[in-house]
Amino acid sequence: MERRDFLKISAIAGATAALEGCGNPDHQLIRFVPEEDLLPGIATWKPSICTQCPAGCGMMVRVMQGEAEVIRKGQLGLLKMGLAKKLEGNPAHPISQGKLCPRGQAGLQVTYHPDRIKNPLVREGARGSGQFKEIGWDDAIKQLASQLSTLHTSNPPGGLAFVTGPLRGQRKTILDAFTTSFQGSYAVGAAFLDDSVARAANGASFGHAAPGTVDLANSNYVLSFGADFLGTWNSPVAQNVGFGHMRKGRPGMRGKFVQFEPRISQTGASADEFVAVQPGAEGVLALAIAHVVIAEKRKPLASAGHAGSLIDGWAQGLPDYAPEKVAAQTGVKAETIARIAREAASHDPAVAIIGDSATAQTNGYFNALAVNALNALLGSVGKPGGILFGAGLNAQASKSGPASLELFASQVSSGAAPVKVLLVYNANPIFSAPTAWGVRAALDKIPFIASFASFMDETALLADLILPDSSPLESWLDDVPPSGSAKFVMSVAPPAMAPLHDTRSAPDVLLDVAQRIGGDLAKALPWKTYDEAIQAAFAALYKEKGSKTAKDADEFWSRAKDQGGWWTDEPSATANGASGGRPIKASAAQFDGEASQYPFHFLPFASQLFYDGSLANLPWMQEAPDPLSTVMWGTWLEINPRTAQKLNIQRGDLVEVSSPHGKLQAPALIAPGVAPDVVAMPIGQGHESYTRYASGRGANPISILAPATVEGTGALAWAATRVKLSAVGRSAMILFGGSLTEASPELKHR
Amino acid sequence: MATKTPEQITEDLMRPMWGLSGRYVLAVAFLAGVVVAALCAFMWQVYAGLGVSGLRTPVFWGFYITDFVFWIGLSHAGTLISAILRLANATWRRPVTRCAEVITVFALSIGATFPIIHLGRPWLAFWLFPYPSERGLWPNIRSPLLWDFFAINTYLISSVTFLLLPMIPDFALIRDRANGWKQKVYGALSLGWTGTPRQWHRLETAMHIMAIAVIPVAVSVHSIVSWDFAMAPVPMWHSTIFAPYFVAGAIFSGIAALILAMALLRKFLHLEDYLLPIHFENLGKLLLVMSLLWFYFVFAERLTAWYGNETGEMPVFWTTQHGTYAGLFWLMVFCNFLIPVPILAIKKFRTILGTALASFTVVIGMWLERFLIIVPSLSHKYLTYSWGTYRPTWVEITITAGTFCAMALLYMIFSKVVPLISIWELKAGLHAAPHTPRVVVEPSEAGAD
Amino acid sequence: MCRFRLSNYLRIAIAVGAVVLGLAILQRVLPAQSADTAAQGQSSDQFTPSHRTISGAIREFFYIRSKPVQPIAYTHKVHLGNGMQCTDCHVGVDQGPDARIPSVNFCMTCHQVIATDKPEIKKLAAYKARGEDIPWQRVYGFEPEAHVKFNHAPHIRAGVDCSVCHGDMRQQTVAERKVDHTMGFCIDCHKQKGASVDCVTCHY
Amino acid sequence: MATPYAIYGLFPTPETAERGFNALDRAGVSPSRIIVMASEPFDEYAFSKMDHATPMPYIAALGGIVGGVGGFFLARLTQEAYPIITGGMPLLAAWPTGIVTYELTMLGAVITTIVTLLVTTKLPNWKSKLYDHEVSHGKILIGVIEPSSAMRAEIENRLRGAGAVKVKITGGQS
Amino acid sequence: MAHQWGMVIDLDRCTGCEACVVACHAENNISTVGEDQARRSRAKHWIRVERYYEGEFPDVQVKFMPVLCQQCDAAPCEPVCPTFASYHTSEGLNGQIYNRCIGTRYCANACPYVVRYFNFFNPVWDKPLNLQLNPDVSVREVGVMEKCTFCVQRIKAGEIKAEAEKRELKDGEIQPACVQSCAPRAMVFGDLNDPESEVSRLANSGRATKLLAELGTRPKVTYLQRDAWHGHENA
Repeated sequence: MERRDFLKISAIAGATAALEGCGNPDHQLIRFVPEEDLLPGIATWKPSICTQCPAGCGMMVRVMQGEAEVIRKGQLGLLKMGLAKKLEGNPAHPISQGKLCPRGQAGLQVTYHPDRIKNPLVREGARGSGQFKEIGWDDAIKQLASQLSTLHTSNPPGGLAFVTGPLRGQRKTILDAFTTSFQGSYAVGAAFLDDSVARAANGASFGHAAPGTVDLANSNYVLSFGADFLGTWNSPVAQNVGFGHMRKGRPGMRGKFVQFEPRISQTGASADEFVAVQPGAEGVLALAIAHVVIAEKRKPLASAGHAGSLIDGWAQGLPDYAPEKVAAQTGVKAETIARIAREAASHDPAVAIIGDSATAQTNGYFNALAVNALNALLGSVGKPGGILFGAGLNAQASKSGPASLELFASQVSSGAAPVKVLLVYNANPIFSAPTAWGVRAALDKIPFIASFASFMDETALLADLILPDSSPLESWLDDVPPSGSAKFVMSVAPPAMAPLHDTRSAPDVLLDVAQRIGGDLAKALPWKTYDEAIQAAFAALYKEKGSKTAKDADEFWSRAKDQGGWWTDEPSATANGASGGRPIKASAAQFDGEASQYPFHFLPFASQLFYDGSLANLPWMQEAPDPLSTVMWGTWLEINPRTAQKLNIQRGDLVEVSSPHGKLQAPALIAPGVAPDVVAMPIGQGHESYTRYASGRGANPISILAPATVEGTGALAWAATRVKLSAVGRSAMILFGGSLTEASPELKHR
Repeated sequence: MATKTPEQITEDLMRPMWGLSGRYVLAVAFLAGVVVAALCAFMWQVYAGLGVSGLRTPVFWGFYITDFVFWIGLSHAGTLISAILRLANATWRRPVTRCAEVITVFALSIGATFPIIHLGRPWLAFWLFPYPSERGLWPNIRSPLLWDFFAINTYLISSVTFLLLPMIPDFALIRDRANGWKQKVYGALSLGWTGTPRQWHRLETAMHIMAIAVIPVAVSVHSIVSWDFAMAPVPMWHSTIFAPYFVAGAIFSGIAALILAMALLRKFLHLEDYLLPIHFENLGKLLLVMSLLWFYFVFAERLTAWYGNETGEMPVFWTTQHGTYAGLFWLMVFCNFLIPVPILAIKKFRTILGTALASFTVVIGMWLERFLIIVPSLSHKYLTYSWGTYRPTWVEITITAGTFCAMALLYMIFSKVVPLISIWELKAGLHAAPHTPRVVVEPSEAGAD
Repeated sequence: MCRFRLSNYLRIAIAVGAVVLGLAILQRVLPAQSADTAAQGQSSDQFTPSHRTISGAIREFFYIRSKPVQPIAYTHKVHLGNGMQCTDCHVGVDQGPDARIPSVNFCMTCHQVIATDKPEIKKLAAYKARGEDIPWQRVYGFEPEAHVKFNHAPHIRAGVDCSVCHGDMRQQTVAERKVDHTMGFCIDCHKQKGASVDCVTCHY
Repeated sequence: MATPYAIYGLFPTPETAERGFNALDRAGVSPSRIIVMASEPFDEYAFSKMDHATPMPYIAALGGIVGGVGGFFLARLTQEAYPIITGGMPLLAAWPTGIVTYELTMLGAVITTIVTLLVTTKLPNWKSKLYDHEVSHGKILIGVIEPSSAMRAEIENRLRGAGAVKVKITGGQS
Repeated sequence: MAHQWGMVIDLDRCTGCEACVVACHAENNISTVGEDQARRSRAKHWIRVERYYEGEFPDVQVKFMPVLCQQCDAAPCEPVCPTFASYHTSEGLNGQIYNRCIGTRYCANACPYVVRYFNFFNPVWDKPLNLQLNPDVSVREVGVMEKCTFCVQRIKAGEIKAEAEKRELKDGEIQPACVQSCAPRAMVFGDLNDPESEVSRLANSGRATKLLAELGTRPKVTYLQRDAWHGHENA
């Protein structure tokens, strides 16, 4: 008899028992005394912060009483407790403005996920064997503490490494305290989609090493170079709200939106004009537009100021970037460039955005500077309808940025970095780094790895100790979002509900560890629990900024807790403050792989539903059809119809994609929106291990990427890989939410 | 040219009722097996959920409704045909009527189960029945399904009585020949029929009235079945031609089924002396007419659809012409028109074998027609985004097969209970009027099949 | 309104089939399960108004509901007799859909001192001591299959007395199902009071 | 001495039966007391023409009307007795009412027909005083119910004379 | 005067982000059916974002169109239901009364928008995912039809609240889950009987169209066509 049959039968047996038991306490689970006395059936709304992506949207959580099966003191029983039922945007919050994106909506399923790590685990079998043993929190923390304290004494001194996703607020403070207290320790950022290029470029052009906030709502003309700002880039919810307002929020005024990219993205789909551009030529295109604006004297050359001066030949009016000259290189007709330039220059305020693949080229830094210069020329920097840099955020931003994961990996492998203890916190470097970086090998060399993972992902599998983090809804949260609103925002949220499982919030654990280690680390982190740390931060904020309403720090704090944070009423934009830096020449994008041997640009893109893959474990995300491909529960490779015809590839055929650094297989999707010489693939699937919903599903495009970096920054140039295709000869059914790509005639007019 | 005496007739026609051949038992066992399998499949469906069938969004109706329409259509064999022949007083009808009416009753009872089989929650089917309840609820008279409920009930009751009334005298005959429990049972069934002139006279009058009543009922039933579809704004469904189209199709398949049944009976019950080539010949002609009529309807429907060129309808039209469902469509045309017409039109081929063959293809073709009316339309509704497909599962296939076997099974069992040719009508035919042809054995034709 | 419940007779007829069917399945069909339902796996017992047993289905079909057995012989008569109000314990009944059924803590606020020697109260104290809540059993409440979304508050605002639906609790010791909450019971009252009898008023 | 319930002869063919029937007729036996039984309707012979015309068709029509009216009211009940709220949508349209009415009309007609048939032919009647299995073996039964003792012999002779293969006397009770 | 609930979807604002789809799942206890069942096209999305490509690269255009139950005034799904499980509520919604549904699926066939979804199996939530279920919305069992309800539970809650506070409902006070989540504010919900409401205003604006209007179903969902950019002269 098969297992599932057995399951089914036993289920029925169990149910019969339950049925006999119904109405009779003797046959039921015991009930624990509820910790809180909620009114049944009545919802209460609690503020929280969305952590599904780094945008830092404020949320309201709908909490209602429910009966949960929980384990308390090793006994299974029922507990009446407040349960999060629904997430909505926090209407008062400057970034989300009462809205949420699909990823945010699905945040609930992180908390209630059946495959969450429910209590601390210590490795039993060989590393990666996935054999773990449950241990108590106290032992777990003791283990970590002892491992860390040996670092001080050990000889030669071994380092501590902290691999994390983007951290802000007090979490960053805690991280910094740890990394500074151990010499030779690393803080490594492992986020695949990071904004380091934008930060660097904005720092150089405008003196604000921050992503900046695009004021779409008041803009009249939006030029977007590859930025998927309505999908996954930067602060999508805020940008969607702004976009809606830009389109139809202002009576009689509808802004135009032009998207430049090699593959029509979800954002490109909403553009008034989609302009296909050669990968890597975005910067040149931007300067060509600038050339026209300058040449036709629509804007004074000088208005670009410092940002312009960074571009070689700006003073001469960019002679090398005449549309006719760059038409071939960019793949955009000269007259199109000229027309767009005129439109942009004559529809103030106009703004240019650059992101995603445009900054993920080897020349991404140049592209960013070029677009910055164009922005400056159009006079949209620090102006309504342009790009804004909030004050006070730089403090957060300018702190030492994390070392690149590639550098870290190579140094560890080579032994240059004697790291003894590795802490992994909301990051999955194995999945989010190209295989070519050899992260796995590096991790193998590290004697002790502790992970705060909530799910058994590829990296957690390698851990020696797992201290499961509580879900965001179960923990104290704080955030200082650097973008999404020009107001100064500092968010805070108490736990919306009690932990379902025997988990603890990672910062609490770290503080506990710090106390146990003592020394200057304990001095640097004088707080028992994380909420104390946050409160301290708000006390400081109160000192710095004061408040119109709150009369003292405590009231300030309690108000912040109730409304989900504190923010200024007015945008606190600041002017440019940049200087120095040498003019930079245009550099053509370099692509890894011989064009003759690898004929196609390989364009991975962030999935609207899985973001960088960290959300692939949520059933809602898996079953929601992808906006463009309508694919559910799987992955795909987008190929231009004509290309597919040439290669004789049908929709659904399994195709092998090989780069000089690896190969993967994915079913072909004949997509009208991708350039003939480009193949695109969504990031997110292809997890070896990531809960029952994501494991072994599809392929991970990151794995075959070339280890190319963006010149001038350490960031991964993830759009700089070339690949070749070959049909495997098998068909792998893709699961589509929608049937046809073409509308039936009677819908055409819409 | 030897005439059969009334005694011989009675003996011949009752012979099949006595004794069981091994072959018969084997056949019954097999059929019963399949029926039981179908029953289990249905139970499984009720237990696990309708999901075990192949139905899906947007094709919410598939095999089950196809079978429903098909069987209801088949049921037009009997009552309608025999009623018409009675009223027309076509004397050659006498050996045919009962076989036909039996088909009607069984096909109808089988068809009527499908609306219940295909329900998501079949145990609540009784909610269609208008009964007073404290809930203050009443079925929705505006729903075609409710019209079905009334129409099929009426049709079933009329058909059953239409079959039973003329059996009473034959029950009496059996009663007087049987003994033991059989005698008691048939005695009861015969209601103590004695055969006084009064009884004979009243019986014949009653049959006449029934014949008049049952024809419009039969017509209405299949019109209403067609309205199940025509009432919904689905491409190619929402059409006024549907009612006559369905009725014609129903009679078409009905005659085919009748011919098929007669051919089999003739073979296995050795009724060569009673079911004569002339019967097949005449019914064959009828079938020919219906085949042409059917084609006329299909042509009219397709032509108007194509000429109308409505954006909503064309995808459905084309998918049946040279799309996913084209194969089935042309197979249907082949089965319903291209094969039967030549066979039936050429006298030389209009033999028992020929007509039986044509009927066989027609039965298949008509099933396909029902399928092609339902599925292509549902899978190609207006919004191209939500177009779909349909593939049946073993559950639907088993249940469908089960109903065909159930038909055969019931027929076989029935042949052991009642003479499948009305004895008294046949005997009456011997002397009724001078122009009545004597029932004779024609050696030349005897082994024609 | 006709009170004649033909529905039940029809139900009996249908049920016979259901029983046979159910047993047959439990015997044979179950092991030979198709992938479709295997994919469904084991459904969660909370909130899923499905019947995972044949008997469960049949019980629901005939409105058979097992009588609740209360862990403690709580007597409404005495408490109400001592001048307590329904809302003292059943908090929230006038604010939202449900009435709270008090937790052991709530009971103990009084019974720390009151009648501590009584055996039932000892039971109560024992629960408290074990750190367990009292597993009160539902007396009323609709089957999930009924899809009734009942909300107490509007009814109380409309001045419907508790006893209309719950019987006179002053006369009851351990709560019993005194009133049969059939749909007829509900809509009769709704009609008298001129409240909406639109289906979606209660079913959604 | 006991008086028999009936005397009857069994005739092999309709022709002989015809003769027997006429013989009895000539003997002055009132037709109401003559009884005939056959295993098939001999419509063309005099002995089976002793049934007056029946109003069955009109009764059936009447039944149809009753059924129709019933159907109409059944359909209408929806509005009268069960005014379910449908947000201003009509509960009932004329045409569907017509369908239900029509179907029930036909049903009414059919059922009345059957009922009339059974009633007027006194069926079911499982223990009729007079019957002979020979009938269903093709014989035709012609007889006289409760013949006066005087005529008994005469009847017997006439039946034999007409060609009855057998003459029987049944149910003697005093 | 009773409310007539309606919705307006501005296709010029919609960015196809799918937030409405997930929000609907979260609010209305819509079960995920899993890959196997989804392959059999039994996934349930009370609202879906239809996507249509037009043209060839590089001149491609993509159009998004969220499609949910159009809550027609002349709904084909209503008259065909033999048990009144699908019927017109007094506030103009196409009600779906699950407990009255016997699963003929006739309504789903009649619906030209294919927005009705059938429970082919009992819904399953791998524990403890079931703890997220919204107690204000019933969970539909096997064999019944389900579809977008305009979040009737929110409408009821709003009405009960207003009644308790003895006041009229305010325009925009009630928001279905999809509307509330929609970041570009492409969706607007409100009372069509109130001429002042935003939804009435937009529903009568120039770009208003109805989906498959030619079928005469009189939907209460209005689509505002995607607009073109008109720059000013000197461009």
